[in-house]
Amino acid sequence: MAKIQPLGDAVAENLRDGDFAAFEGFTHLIPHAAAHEAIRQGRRDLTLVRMTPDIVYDQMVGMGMAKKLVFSYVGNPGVGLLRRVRDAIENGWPNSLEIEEHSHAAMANAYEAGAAGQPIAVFRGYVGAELAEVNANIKSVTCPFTGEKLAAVRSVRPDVSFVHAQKANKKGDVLIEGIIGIQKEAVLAAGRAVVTVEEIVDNFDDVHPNACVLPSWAVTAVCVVPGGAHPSYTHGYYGRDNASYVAWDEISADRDRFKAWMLENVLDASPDDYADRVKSFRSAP
Amino acid sequence: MAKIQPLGDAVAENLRDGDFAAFEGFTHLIPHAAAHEAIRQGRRDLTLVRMTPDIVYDQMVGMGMAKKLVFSYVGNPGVGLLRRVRDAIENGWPNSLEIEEHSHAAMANAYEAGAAGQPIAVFRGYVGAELAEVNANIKSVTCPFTGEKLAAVRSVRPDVSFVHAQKANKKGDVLIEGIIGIQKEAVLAAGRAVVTVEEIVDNFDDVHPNACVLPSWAVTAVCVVPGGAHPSYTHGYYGRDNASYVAWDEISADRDRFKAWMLENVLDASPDDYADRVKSFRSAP
Amino acid sequence: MSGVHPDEMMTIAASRVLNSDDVCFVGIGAPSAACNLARLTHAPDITLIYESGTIGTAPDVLPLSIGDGELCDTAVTTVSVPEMFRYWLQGGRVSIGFLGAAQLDKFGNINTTVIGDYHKPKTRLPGGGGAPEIATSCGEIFITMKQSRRGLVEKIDFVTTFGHGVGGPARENMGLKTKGPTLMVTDLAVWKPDPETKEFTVETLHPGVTREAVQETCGWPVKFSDGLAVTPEPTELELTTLRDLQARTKAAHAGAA
Amino acid sequence: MSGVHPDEMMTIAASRVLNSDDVCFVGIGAPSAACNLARLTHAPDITLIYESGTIGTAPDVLPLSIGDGELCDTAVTTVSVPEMFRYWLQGGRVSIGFLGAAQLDKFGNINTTVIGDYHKPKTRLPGGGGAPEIATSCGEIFITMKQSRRGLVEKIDFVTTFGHGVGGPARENMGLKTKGPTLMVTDLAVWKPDPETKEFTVETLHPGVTREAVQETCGWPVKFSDGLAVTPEPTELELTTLRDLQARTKAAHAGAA
Repeated sequence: MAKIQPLGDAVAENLRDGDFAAFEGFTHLIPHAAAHEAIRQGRRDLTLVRMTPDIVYDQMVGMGMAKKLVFSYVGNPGVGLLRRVRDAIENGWPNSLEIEEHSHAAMANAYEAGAAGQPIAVFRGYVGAELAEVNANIKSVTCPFTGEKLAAVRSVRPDVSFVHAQKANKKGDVLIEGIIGIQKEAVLAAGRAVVTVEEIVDNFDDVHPNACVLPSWAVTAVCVVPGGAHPSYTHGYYGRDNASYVAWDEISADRDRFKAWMLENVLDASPDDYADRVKSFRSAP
Repeated sequence: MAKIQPLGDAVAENLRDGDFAAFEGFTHLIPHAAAHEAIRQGRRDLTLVRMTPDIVYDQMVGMGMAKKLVFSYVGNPGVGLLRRVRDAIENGWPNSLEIEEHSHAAMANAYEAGAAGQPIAVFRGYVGAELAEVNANIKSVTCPFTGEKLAAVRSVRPDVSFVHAQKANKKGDVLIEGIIGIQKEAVLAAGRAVVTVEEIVDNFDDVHPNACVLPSWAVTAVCVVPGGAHPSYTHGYYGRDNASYVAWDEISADRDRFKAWMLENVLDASPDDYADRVKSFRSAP
Repeated sequence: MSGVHPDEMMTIAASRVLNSDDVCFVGIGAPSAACNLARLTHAPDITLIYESGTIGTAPDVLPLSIGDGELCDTAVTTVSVPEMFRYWLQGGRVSIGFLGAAQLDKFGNINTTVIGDYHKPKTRLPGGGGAPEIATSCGEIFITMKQSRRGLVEKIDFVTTFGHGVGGPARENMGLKTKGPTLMVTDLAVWKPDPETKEFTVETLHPGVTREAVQETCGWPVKFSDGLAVTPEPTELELTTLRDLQARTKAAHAGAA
Repeated sequence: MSGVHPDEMMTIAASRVLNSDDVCFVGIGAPSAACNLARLTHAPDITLIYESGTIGTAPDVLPLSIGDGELCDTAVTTVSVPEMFRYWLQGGRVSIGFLGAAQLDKFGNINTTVIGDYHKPKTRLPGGGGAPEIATSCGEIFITMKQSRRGLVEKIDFVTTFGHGVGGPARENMGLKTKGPTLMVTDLAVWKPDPETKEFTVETLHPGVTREAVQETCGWPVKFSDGLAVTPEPTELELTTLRDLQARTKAAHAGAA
């Protein structure tokens, strides 16, 4: 059963130096508060996986927490490149960063296979794509019926996954709605799963029977962090702070400015600060 | 875009002699009316696929429409064996019936792979199970990372699939709720898909964003047949006619009694008859 | 306790091995009755999963099929069948798989496929359904079935579902990490596999049942545990709860609501 | 028409090739603007799919990311990302994939991965995202990008996304059944691959654009169609609709609602 506990405790109990860790979210529901807590706790040598690492991964990489990045699209969506990730890859600042790069289809299939307890995902993919030549973790199998060559990638099975969701009930069951992305797979593929939520409600009696619900026993910890996705968003609670994404481009352009921003907004902040940050983006009730 | 048309036309246009055809439904939403229409139209030499062929497949087999059955559980759920299927397999009446038998996990994976456009499904399965020795369509591939032997089965890609669903909107988008089973995969894996529905509504404005909706352009035909799942059921519309499932055991025990029942209840019936059959099982509005 | 039917004793004894922390993949029939009885008595928070995709169900009556409407109405969530088999079963999220059997051997290998030859069957049975991968993916397997010489046999006609194979370390040798059958509850006794040989061994006899009665309804020479004991009598609560459940179920399945 | 910016001409020309029957997998940026302009003008029933899982969206403003909330609010349905890639993209349900590019060669092969060496990049770009399998799974591929000598190059630094490879029957030789790039719309011209060689060839020049302007902004010797024509001017409706859309978008993304 999920332990309902403060975010600081959940991160301390579930994220260890050297872990293979996912902080997933596909534009929607990105677990910024959880990642910031991990930054405050100073975890190191992480292998970070995400389909679409964006500014919160830029922050973790810039803070020197990552030794490796596994991804399929690394950018600030709709804005541009990630300057801290670039600095790490191109210049080794603050440390060199190993990368393992895939396509979205491969990563989606690999998370799916991880949730399904399988060692690999097999699919028609990477045809003619040069990634297959530079990533030794892209292999192939031969269809035993037709002889067709199919792509094979290892399933993604993180030590721990962090996701943000709309809400939990008192038992610790978790509800995710809207752009559900790869949230369910990230949780089910992982050894441990920490979910930040906007609120805890009494029950899910009014929830659609086929809604995306993670039963309490499939989750390790649930933490209430209102606004915990900011500047990403939570469908039904608050909208995306697009201006913050745009502003990041300039903040991250300079190492010192980046460090100052992290000190003020992350290191000196706490999980209680997110509710305020989303105030002006709240949906009409 | 889905053609909204009478069931007789949809079956005539989409089901041909010799087809590889699915009439799917996992206890819930079994497309009895569509299968009965296929019986009335006298299609022959079908290869029928379904995870859980139950009494409507017993009827089709007993009427001599099938040359082959692909399945993972063939029975009258909670009641017993299928007597017409047994008669075909054990005694060749009314014709011999080839079978291709799998486990549920294999069939579920194979439909999923079919919907995903893949030639095979690869998974950990059939370990120690003798089916792998009697079914030449169960093969294996070797994991190129670990050397583990994994089961491989051909994906299921029917020429045509028939499913029942709650409702469509005027554009022909289809909504499925409750035990959604393998309905979506059966439709997406197939070359053509015919969906019977309880009703057509103006729009789906009040539908949950993550509900199981098949867009009109993924469906070939939509036919309004109220009660079209009877004696199976439609969540939110009417309950399962358990007594009919129990009664089938006796009806199907005798070849002549079976034929008489089929004449009266199927051959001499029409799609308009199903609404009456579910009258006493209707949910409170 | 007088007036307890062997079927009732079987269901009650099976229900006792379950608890609120279990996540249980439920087969229809006797397993379903035992799991729901556990939920209605000592294991209110047990998670019951039916292969139709219903997770965490709490039906008021026993389902006739694995996909009855009430399973969905009372579930925590209902997922597609591919998701059920991929994420929840193969994903290793289920602690206990609860299976019945048509034929079973002393190592817990199960046949639900055919009596006779596969290609020329004397009796064509329903087949494996979910069982082949339930048996390998769930943490452990409980089996419940009525004893008979046709059911408990020296050699099953077809290995639908792998138990302990030829016994001993057969499962590990196949690369399986799960425990396989760890318990069998029949209408006469509770059996557990021998820790070494994996042969099913009688641990307790249900009240009033003799060793001879167990042997007479079993096709192999039965081994009895050194510490053979008697299964505790059904409690009043167990019996009443089971009978109420069965009565509600019978009424609900008799015809139209 | 005076006062039409080349970017506007590009978006408008790209929008014209789409119609209401199309099922279109939309990349962010210029493709998104073109697809939504088509929807708001001559193709009201076009199905737009974003890789975030939103199927059949109709946003009032252009999304900044592929997962903005409005895409879900206005979608026919929103599915998980694995389902999006498995059932909808790999399943062959998408007729048109609409891609942008950082670098592109004359056979429509695309680089969005690195400038320079992969292992020692001069500039690390975002990577392929969905593009590698969009390019092979969709019925055909439309490309839209602004012309420059850095963008349209003789040899791309990395083949992120396969177009027509070395040209000719390269796709068939790889076992691909889909058409690959069939159209490119730039800020200066509309290009189509030569039926034989598959080399992109200029079909129409946007109003006021010269052959020389196209050649100056392209890194390979440009081929022009024998029937070279002029792209029709934007209509009033096209231009007004696009400008209104861009204005709404700008206001929405500027900050808090």
